[in-house]
Parts: sequence; structure tokens; C-alpha cells
Amino acid sequence: MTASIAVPLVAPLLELRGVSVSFDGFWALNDLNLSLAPGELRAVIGPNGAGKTTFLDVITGKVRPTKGDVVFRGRSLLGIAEHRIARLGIGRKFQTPRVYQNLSPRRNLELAVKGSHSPFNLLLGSLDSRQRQRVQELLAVVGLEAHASRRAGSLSHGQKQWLEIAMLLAQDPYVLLVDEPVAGLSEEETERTGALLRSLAGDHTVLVIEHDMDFIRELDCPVTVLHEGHVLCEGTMETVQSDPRVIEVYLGVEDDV
Amino acid sequence: MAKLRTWLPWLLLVAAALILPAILPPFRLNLLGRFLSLGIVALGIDLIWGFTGMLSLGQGIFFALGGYAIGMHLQLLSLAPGELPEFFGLYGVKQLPVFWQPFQSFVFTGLCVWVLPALVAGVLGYLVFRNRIKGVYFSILTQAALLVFFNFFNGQQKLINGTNGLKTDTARIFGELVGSDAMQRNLFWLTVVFVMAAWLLCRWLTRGRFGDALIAIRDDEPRLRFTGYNPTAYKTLVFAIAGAMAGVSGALYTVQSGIVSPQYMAVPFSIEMVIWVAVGGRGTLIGAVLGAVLINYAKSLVSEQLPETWLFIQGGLFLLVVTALPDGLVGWWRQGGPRHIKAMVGWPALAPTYPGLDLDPAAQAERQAFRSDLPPGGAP
Amino acid sequence: MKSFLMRKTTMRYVAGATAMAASLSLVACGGGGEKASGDFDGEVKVGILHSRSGTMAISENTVAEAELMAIEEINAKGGITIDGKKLKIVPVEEDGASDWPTFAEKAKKLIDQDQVAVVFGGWTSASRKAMLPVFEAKDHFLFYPIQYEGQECSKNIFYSGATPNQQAEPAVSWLLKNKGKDFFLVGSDYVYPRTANTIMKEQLKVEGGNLVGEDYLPLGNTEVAPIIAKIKQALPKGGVIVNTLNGDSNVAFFKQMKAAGITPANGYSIMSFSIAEEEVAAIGPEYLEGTYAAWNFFQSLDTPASKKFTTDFKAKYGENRVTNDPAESAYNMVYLWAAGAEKANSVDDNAVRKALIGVTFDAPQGKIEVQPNHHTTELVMIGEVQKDGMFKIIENKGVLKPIAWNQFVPETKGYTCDWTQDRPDAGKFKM
Amino acid sequence: MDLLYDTLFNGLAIGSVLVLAALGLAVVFGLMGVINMAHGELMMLGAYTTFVVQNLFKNGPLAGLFPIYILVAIPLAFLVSGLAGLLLEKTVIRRLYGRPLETLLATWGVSLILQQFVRSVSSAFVVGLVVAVALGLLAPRLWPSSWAQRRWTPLLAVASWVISGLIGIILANGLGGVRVLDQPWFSARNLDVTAPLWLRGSVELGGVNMPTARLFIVALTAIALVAVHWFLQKSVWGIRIRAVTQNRSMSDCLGIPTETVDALTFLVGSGLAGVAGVAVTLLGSVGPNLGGNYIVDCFMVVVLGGVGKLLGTVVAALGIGVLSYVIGSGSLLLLWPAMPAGLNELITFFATTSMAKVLVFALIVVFLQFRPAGLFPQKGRLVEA
Repeated sequence: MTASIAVPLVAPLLELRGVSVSFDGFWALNDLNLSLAPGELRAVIGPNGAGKTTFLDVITGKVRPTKGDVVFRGRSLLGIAEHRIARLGIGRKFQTPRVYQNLSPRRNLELAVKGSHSPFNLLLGSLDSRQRQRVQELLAVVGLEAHASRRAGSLSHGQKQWLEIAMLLAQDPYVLLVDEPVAGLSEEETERTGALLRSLAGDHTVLVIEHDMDFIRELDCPVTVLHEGHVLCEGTMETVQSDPRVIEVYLGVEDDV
Repeated sequence: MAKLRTWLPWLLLVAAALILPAILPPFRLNLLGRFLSLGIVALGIDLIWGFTGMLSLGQGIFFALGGYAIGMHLQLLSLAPGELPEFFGLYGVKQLPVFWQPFQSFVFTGLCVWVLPALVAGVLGYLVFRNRIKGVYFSILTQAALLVFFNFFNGQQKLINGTNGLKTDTARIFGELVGSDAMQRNLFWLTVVFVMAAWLLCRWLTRGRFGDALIAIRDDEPRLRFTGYNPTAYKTLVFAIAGAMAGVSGALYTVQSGIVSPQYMAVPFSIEMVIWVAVGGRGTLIGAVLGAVLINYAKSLVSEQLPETWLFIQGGLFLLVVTALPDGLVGWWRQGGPRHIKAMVGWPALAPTYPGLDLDPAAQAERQAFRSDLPPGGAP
Repeated sequence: MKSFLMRKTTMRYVAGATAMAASLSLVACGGGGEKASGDFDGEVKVGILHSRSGTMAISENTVAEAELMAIEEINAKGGITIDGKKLKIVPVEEDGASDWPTFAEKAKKLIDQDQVAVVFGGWTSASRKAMLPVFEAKDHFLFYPIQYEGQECSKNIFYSGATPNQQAEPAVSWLLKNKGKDFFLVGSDYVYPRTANTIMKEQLKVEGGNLVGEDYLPLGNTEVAPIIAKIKQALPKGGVIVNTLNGDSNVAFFKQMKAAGITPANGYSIMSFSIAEEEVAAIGPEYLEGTYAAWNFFQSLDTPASKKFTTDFKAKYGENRVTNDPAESAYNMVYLWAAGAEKANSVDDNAVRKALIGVTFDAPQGKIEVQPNHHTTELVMIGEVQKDGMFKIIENKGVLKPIAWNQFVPETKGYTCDWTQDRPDAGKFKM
Repeated sequence: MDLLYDTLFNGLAIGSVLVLAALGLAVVFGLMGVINMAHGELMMLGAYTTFVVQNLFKNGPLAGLFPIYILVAIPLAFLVSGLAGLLLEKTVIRRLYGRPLETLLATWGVSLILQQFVRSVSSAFVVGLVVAVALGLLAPRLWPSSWAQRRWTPLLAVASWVISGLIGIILANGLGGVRVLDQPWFSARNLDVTAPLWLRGSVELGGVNMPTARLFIVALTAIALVAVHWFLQKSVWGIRIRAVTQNRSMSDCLGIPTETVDALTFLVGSGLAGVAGVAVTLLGSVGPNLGGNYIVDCFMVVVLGGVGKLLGTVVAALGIGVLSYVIGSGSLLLLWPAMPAGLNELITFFATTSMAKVLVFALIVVFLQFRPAGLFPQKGRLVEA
């Protein structure tokens, strides 16, 4: 009873083909297949230990799959270093906000903004007006203009989350991998984050991992459920929520049933 | 006003460089020159540790390499054609080893002093960073590398005169004895120039986006990697720069000390370098130079008076700086340390946060009562 | 409130740490100064530059103590007399901290800052080599007390310790004659052992010995299992082992040799050049009993002068202390300098250096004389370690003249040194 | 065959010393992530304890028991070094958890102080020190309670410590005038620690001559390994220690006293250093530099072995032992006499103990290029990239 998703006619932007990852005999991912179309917004949910973070690790090159392949825009990402994958256009936001604590938000963004990232370029070149403008825009988008020169470490949790999202945008990637963007945010902030992510879809492909079901419902997008390292089911929030297997893995089922 | 504040330290420095040679006796001036030259290696350590977060315990390698390069050049310089440095003769070496040949050229040596250490640092760094070895592993590995070099240099009499090292005091530059007072004064000025240049270089490196990238590596390297940066390239580059600075520092130190020996690669010396930076204040640049000069001067003075106590003092300094002054003297100063002390003795007076409440006699009486309720011994 | 408390605990900690460091340091220094006595017409400063801290302090403290004792004795007899004026010798002590470049720094300080008339100092060859350029560049004057590898003859240094021909070479000849032809050489990995072994290898070639192996330990290394295996391989049935190890490695060497059965009882003759009475006590006589050493002075030397030296030393520094060759040599050089100054009737370093050649002194070992090559004549003896940690003198080679440039090593064969000659290459020229 | 036997035994002999010396370091580093540069000095304390015990048994009523003094020294050294380690943890390391580089520097400072301490310590010194510390600790109790929370209280604390320090110094200097009190206990000299007779000889085993001291150390190492393994895997506190290592906050929530666990771990690691200190008195010198002679080797063993597994430590130490023996003794030449000339020269070049050390260290650095996390790395997602 696989939920049916309208298969896009265009070729997928990012595709995981039969990916498996083993840590010392424990299979964190098990024959995982997933594909993202250009401009798609996709949510991934799953109980703890379902392999969500490992799944991001595999795409971004941090973990090399034991089996299977990851294909991005027609080329395999296997064996490519993390920073090269990032340069190809895959950006990642971490579970806990990770910004450079000792730099100001502006400088955080200036590091992330798209352009050459070679040491010599950073030393000898400077930001052009377009890049500068982009940084200013992004500061406005995430509402950090007033705090642009503070130490990022002194920002609030929500501000850090947004700063990190802004850094992701500054990279201007094809794919945004967003790991728990609303953890620890207030209701209002959550709402704004949801709106932001929705607005990004279309120009970018966005993949959101989240525990907050209300938030995902708000995103109003296809949902993929991971369980024990493979895709349990895919579909809209409603179909997924009514799927007995999903209920089973989330709520547990008594043995004798 | 702000202009003056920026320029004042420089004016003071230039003034000091001009006045000190006139008023200090040659020996003290020579000491100051040597310690200033150590400031350059300290600046390099500040760059890699203070900004990039890599604690190298092996800077002595690059320091000594710079020293050996200039040392051999000076040995060769003061020889008649066809002659060999004396020590070769004692170990039965009849011909100048090939790798020493180019050191007859001043230009080559001048390059070698910083290029060679930079290359060694670059290669070593690349191998280590490529494998993402960092933190304490990096520290231990650099220490192991240091020990490899130390033992090797100590054991190779025929090539580099082993434990004895190379002497420079009796060599001549432009007919002037290197060890003479006049030449040492020139070397002092040269050192001042190099320290300033090194400081400017570090400042240039750390002020812009490059410096931000270094700090980003220190604070969150994986994050930077996922932003599309290759930290290995940055770390290798900055480690090589620090190596080059160590080499220049070693060369200046050597000509002012009169000798370069494997002792420069001794394990404790390289750790001491780190503590100069820690005491001065890491991540502050000027603190590194300050720390190098202050601690070495203190060491020199203490060892003249109470040699046995130096280890206690040095050990105590390590503990003190690490536990209580993590940002060093300069950091403490910049964070308003002196103000805190002043505030403790009641100057300026404590401003009431809520005057209406705090100055209310009833509230004060209550506070007084609360205080006397505390158990003897006070603070929990 | 919270941050205030935290700051306070930090401050307390700071205070505590500071105070502890300060108190530890000051407690450590203890002691007091010496009081001036007698009436003098003036003073002359001399430098004493040894490691008072670090790894070498163990050995160098004794040497510095012997020098201070000699100075005190001379002062007690009215100091040195120059131009009819009695001058008190005032020692200025500096710490070389077991770090060779520091020796150079402190030598500069003694010359420039304290303006001493002469510096008594050094132990390791590396420390001497570090100081040498300083003394040459400043044309000043160093007295060096330790037996060393030779191959040096500086105008600015006087050497009161043995050259190889006054210690190693006679010992090797004696071993060849009495103990066997198969030699294994063990040393620390630095200059003295390397050079001394080079000389001995040449000597073995000339005198019909047989080198079966050599090995070097890094300084401070205490793992000697590979060396022992090599010795067993090379000398399965006994033979001669010449040991030029220095410092800590000696303890490990002898303890593990004993355990492996490489002992005099099993046919191994072990000769050491860096082990004197003090080291025997530190290693433990039970590990060393029956091994040999060659020196110019032993505490057990049975002459009145020797006995008096030992008695005075013990009276001054404690009954449990022992005297040894380096201490005696250090003691001698102070007297030699004083005699040289009185002969020159000046404390100017150039004048004293000229006058010193030919000066004699009735040392604890017997009469010694400064030679034109700035080294002194020495009594050469071979001793065997006894149960009580003293040496039994088993061979007396008599007084030998020093040879600076070694005559076994091809590179220096035929060269000599004579500072009485007026020639630019007086330090090293073909005979 | 004989040669192989010989190599194995010597490698084992060298390696077991390294295992013993590095064991405590591996425990502390593996479980707490703390780099203890003073580990060597804790070994030194163990060796000095052995010296004191030996002197007690040399003369007097206990002289008859001299042959077994070393068995008394082992638990005592464990205690002395362990307590010194505990003090170190409580005063310094506690403040630095999670800052490994700072810990490294601070413990290096401690190592310098300990080195000079054994050189300088005399009765007068100890009296002064104890008085100064006692006064410093007591001072706050002598103040009126109203002084406890003033703005200047921190300065008062500083002043009281400075004054008690000065009192200690004056006292020590005064007492230093008395010769008996001024006599350093150990001085900077190397101390003579004589092994009992049965540990000075050797036994024949299968045609190979084996020093009993080496066999003793091998046995001691084996016992220590078994004991540590048992402690960590089976004992209640061992399980708590491992729980804290894996998840500190969860352990905290479950009521495990994490602070006590830290202290205990450090005590055990330091105590093991003390035991190693006893062992090395059988082989080498006992002096203030003892620690420095071992510390870098120990770190090499830990890094090569990989963190957190005792097996890694053992394999790494034995590997280093065999390798340095094979290279340093030039056995390869004997094994393969017809070696090509170039290779032959190369091997001869490194066939001194000194150059062997250079080569072994260089090889370790090269090896880490292929296995950056050591021989037995921790695997899984927990490991930070």
C-alpha cells in the first residue's frame, strides 16, 4: 500500500540509490532509495534512530555509504570531499544551530556567501558589491540587521537558527538540507520559518528533517518516513499519518496483535 | 584622538628602538634583541593556535631550521676558498656535503631561512591535516616530529656537527665580527624591523575574511567544510606561514646568540613558546610579542638571582594563565581587568540599579541583616 | 550574584596559585650569603658558570662547589697579591640551566655586565663549544675543568681536565695489554662519546685491537635492551666494553647489564670514562663492582694533599659527600689562575693568559703544570670499583703531557698547538 | 629460530615497560579525554616511593624482609601517585574539562613544579609549605562574616594568600638555618635504588638468558592489565566510569556521582603511573628527570593504539617494542645476510639505539597517515569528523 506521489517528469536533482551504511555491523541505513525533483520541498520524518542524520551525512559526504550510490545532477557524489559537494550546490543546516560564535552575523554571512572559497582569494580579493548586497539582503530577510555587528555567540537560539539558515541561503545552493530548523523556537518563529522555507521551494530544492508534526503539516508538502534505515512510506501528511505501519513504528504495537 | 591611540604604540616602539640602544648596556640590549626575535615565532604560534586553534608543540623544528641555515651561511662566509668549517675536518669529511653547497650564496640563504621551514611545515601540516588529525593528537604528533628532528640532529656529527651545533659569533659580515657590539646593535634594529613586519603580516592575515575563516576553523571546522571551504588548504597555508616566521625568528635569534644547536629543538623549549603566547594573550598578536619578551626577561633575571626557583615560577605561570587568565595579559587588559580591580576597592562607587529601592533605608537594613545571617566563612 | 561568586572563587584560586608558586620558589632558595672577612685592598670578580638547574645540575653542582671552596681558601690566605695589594676574589655565579645556548648567554653577561677577570665554567663539550665563540669574539678568558675529547686548542680557553691521551688512550692500551683485544664501544649520542670513540677506533687499528661493535643511546634514554643484545652477539664469551655513556643512561646500562649477566665475573672488562666516585654512589656500587675507570684523581689516592682535599671538602659540604676527578680539576684551575695572575702581576685577562703557561700547582693529585697548548699535565691512573664505592688504584701511568690534536686520528695527525709561538696559526699547525 | 625467540622476548621486554608506563595514561585519556603531561612525574613519585621503602627495609628491624620490599612498594606507590593525581584532579584538571589543550599546558606546568619539588624538598621546605597552605585555607574562617560578600572580598582573599605565603617563606628560611632541616630529602642527584638480589640475576629459559627483572615486569604488566580490565568491565565503579564516558549527562540524571567518577578514574590512572614508577627502578635511574624520559614514548603508544581500547595500547606498545629492538639491534642483518648493498647500508645507518628511535617515531607518524585514529579506532557516528 505504497502512497503514490506524482512522479515528476523532469529528471531528479538528487537521488539516493540503494544506499546502505554499516557502523561496526549496525546498519544505520538499509537499502535507502529516495529522489528529489528540482524545486521540490520535501519533509523527512522518522522516529529516533531511523537514520535521518546519517542520511544527511551520506549526501554531504561525511559518511561514505557501504553500498549504493548518491547521484546529484547526473553525477555520483561518492568519494567526493565534503567541501566539494558543498561547492557543487548542496547546503546543510545542522540539528543544533552551528554558527561561528566569535564572529558577527555579518561576518558569518560574508564567509558563507557564494564565491571562490580558496585561501588566496580570501586573502587577496575582497567582496564585490553584489556579494555585499546579498549579505545585506539576507540580514534583512532573517531580521538580524540590528544585530549585524554583535558576537554571534550572544544571539538568542532562534536568531542563531535563522542566521544559520541565512548562511545556507548565502551559499545559494541547489539543494538545502535542513535538519530540525524549528527545534527550540517559539510558535511565532516557527511560523515564520515555515513561511521562509515554503518561499524557498521552487527556486531551490528543500529537504526538511523535523520532529514537529504541526510544523510539517504547515509546510504542506510530500513527506517521507524513515524507519530503521529505509523508506517506510511516502505521501502527503494525511496519507502518511493514516498509514498503519507509521502508526506502528511511532506508537509501538503490542506483540500479540 | 582615535588616531593617536592607534599610532601611539607605534611611536613608542620606534622611540624605544632608537633610544634603547643608547641607554642599555650591550648585554641587556642583546638580550632584548634576542627576546624580540622570539616574539616572531610567538606571533606565528598565535596565528596557528590563537586564531586557528591548532596547538603545535613542534615550532622548535622550524625555528632551528632557520637558525641552521643562517649558521651554516656564516660559517662558510668567513672561510677562505677551498677551506671547510673546522668541525668537518674532525669527522673526516673532506668535501662540503652537497646540500650545504648553495648556502655559500647569501640570496639562497636569505630565501632558505624562511622557505625551507615553510616547506617542511607545509608538507608535515598537509599530511596531518589531510587526515583530519587535530586537537591533542596534532599536538602530540608535532611533539613526536620535534623529537625525531632533535634526535636526528644530535646524532649527525658529520653533516651538521651534532650536539655542538654551529657557531656564528666569530664569523664576519662585511669585515665586522658578528659578535661585536656594533654588529649586535645593527642586528637589534634589524630584529625590530622584522618584528614589526611580522606583526603587520599577521594583522593583515587576521583582519579580513581570511582571518574570519581561520577563526571559523577554530570554532567549528566541519561547519566551514559544509559551507564549501577546504580547511586543509587553510590550515596547511597558515601552518607554513607560522613555520616561515619561526625560521626567520630562529635565524635572528641565532645571530644574536652566537650559536645554533639541536637544543633549539628540545621539547621544553617548544612548549615554552606556547606559554609566551598564552601569557601575553592568544588571539591578540601584540600579546605574543609581549609575552615572549616579558617571560624571557623574567627568566633571565630570576636565573641570575635564584636559579632553582625558575621551574616553580614557570610551572605556576602555566597554571595561572590557563586557569585564571585564559585570555592572557592583553586579553585581561582589553576586557577591562584593571577596572574590575578598581571597582573592588570601591572606585568608582557602585551605582544603584534601582535608586528608589536600593537607597531605601529599610531595604538596606534588610540587606545588612541578611549578611550577618550568613555562616562564618562566608561564601558557599 | 552567581557571576560574582564565580569570579571570587577564581580570584581565590589565582591568589592561592600565585602565593604557592611564590612561596615554593622562595623557600627553595633558602640559604644565605657569605660574610666578608679579613682586610683587603680591593676585589677581583671571577665568573662561575655551571648548570645549577636542569639535568646537568647533578654533576655540575659539585664542580661549582669545589671552585667556591678554592676561592674561599685563597681568600682566607689573604687573596691574591697584585702590585703589593691584596685582592679578594669575589665569585659571580650564573646558572647555565643545562641548556647550551644559555651558557653562551650567561658567558656574555659575565663578560659584559659583570666584567669578570675570568670565567670558570662548563661541563659538557656542547656547553664549552657554545661558550667558545663568545670568548673568542670578545677575546676573553675561560677555564674549563672537565676531561674532554680534545681536538680543540683555543687561545681563549685553558683546560684543566684530561685530553684523550691522558685518559682514554692509556686506558685502551692497558686494556689491550691486560684484558683482551675485542672491544665494544657504547656511548651517549653526542659529541664526547662520538669523538672519543673515533679516536679509540683509530687507536685499536694501530695497536692491534679489534672493534666488534659500537652503539649510541639518545641522551636520557633508559632502554638498553638492544645494546645488550648486540654485546651478547658480538662478545658471547666476554671481552672489553668501553663505556662513554653520560648521566641517566649509565644507571640503566649497568642495572640491565648486571641482570643480563654481562659482568666482570663472566669475563667482561668494562671501562668507563664518565663514572667517578659520585656516579658510583648514585648508580649503586653493587652494580659497578669490578668495573674500571681511568681518571687523574681518585678519592682513594693515598697522598697527604689528596687526603687534605677530601677532608676539607667533606668538612665544608658534608660527611656523606665524596670528591672526584672533576671536582679536583675544578679546584685546581682556580689555584692555577690565581698563580697566573700573581705571576703576571695583573688580573688583566691577556696578561694572565700569557703568564699562565709554565705555572705549576701542587694539586691533590700531585704537581701539575700548564703547558703551551693551554692544557695541563695530569697524573694518569686506572681504578677498579670496590664494594664501598671507592676505587682501588690498580695502575699508575705517571704524569703525562697533554696532546690537544689527536695523533691517532688521520685528520689531525702531525698537528700541534703552541700559544708561546708567535704565528697566526699557533692553535693548530703542522709539527 | 633462536633469533626469533630472542627478538620476541626482547620486544616483549621493552614493550611491557611501555604498556605499564602508558596504561594509566591510556585509561585517563581514553575515558576522560584528558591529556596528562604530568604522567611521567607521577611515575617519578612512584619511583621515589620505592626509594623510601627500600631505605626502610635496608637497615633496622625490617632488614630481613629486604628481598620483598618491592612488593610493599607497589601498593604504596599506587597510593602515593594516586593521591597526588587526586589532588591534581581536584585543584586543576576539574576546572579544565572539555578544554584538552589547556589541560595539556596546565599539566605540563604541574610536571615542572613536581620536578623541582623533588629536587628542593627539605624538612624546612615542607614545614613552610604546610603552614602557608594551612594559613591560606584557614584565613577566611578568621574573618568576620560580614566581610564575606563585600566588593573587596576577592582582594582580601588574594592578600590573605600572599601573607600566608610570605609567612611560610619566612618560616622555611628561618628553619633553613638548622642544618638538619635544610638538608634536601632527595636533592637533584639520581638516587640509588637497589633491586633485591633475586631481581638482579637472570634465568635460562629455552636456551635464552632472561633477566628476572624483565620477567618480573612482564608479570607485573600482565597483572595490571588483568586488574584494570576486571575493574572497568566487572566492578560497580568500573561500570559507572564507562557509563559516564559514554553519556555524561544521562549518567548524571541516573544518579551516578559523575564528579566522584572523574576523581576515581584519575586516581586509578595516576596510581598505575606509580606502579610503573616502581617497575622502572629495576631498569633505570631514579631522579627528577625520570618522567621526561618516558612521557613522549607513552604518548606515542596511546596515539598509535587508538583511544579507548586497552587492547590497542597493548598491541601498540608491543609493536613499538619489537620494532625498536629489531631496528636498534640490527637483527635484520643477521636474519638476511645476503641483503642488497643499498638496503644493507640503510639498515646499518639506523642500527644504533639512537637512530632506531628516530626511525620508529617517523614510522609511527607515517602509519598515522593511513590509520589516523590509530590501530583500534572507535567507530560510529559518535566520532567527530
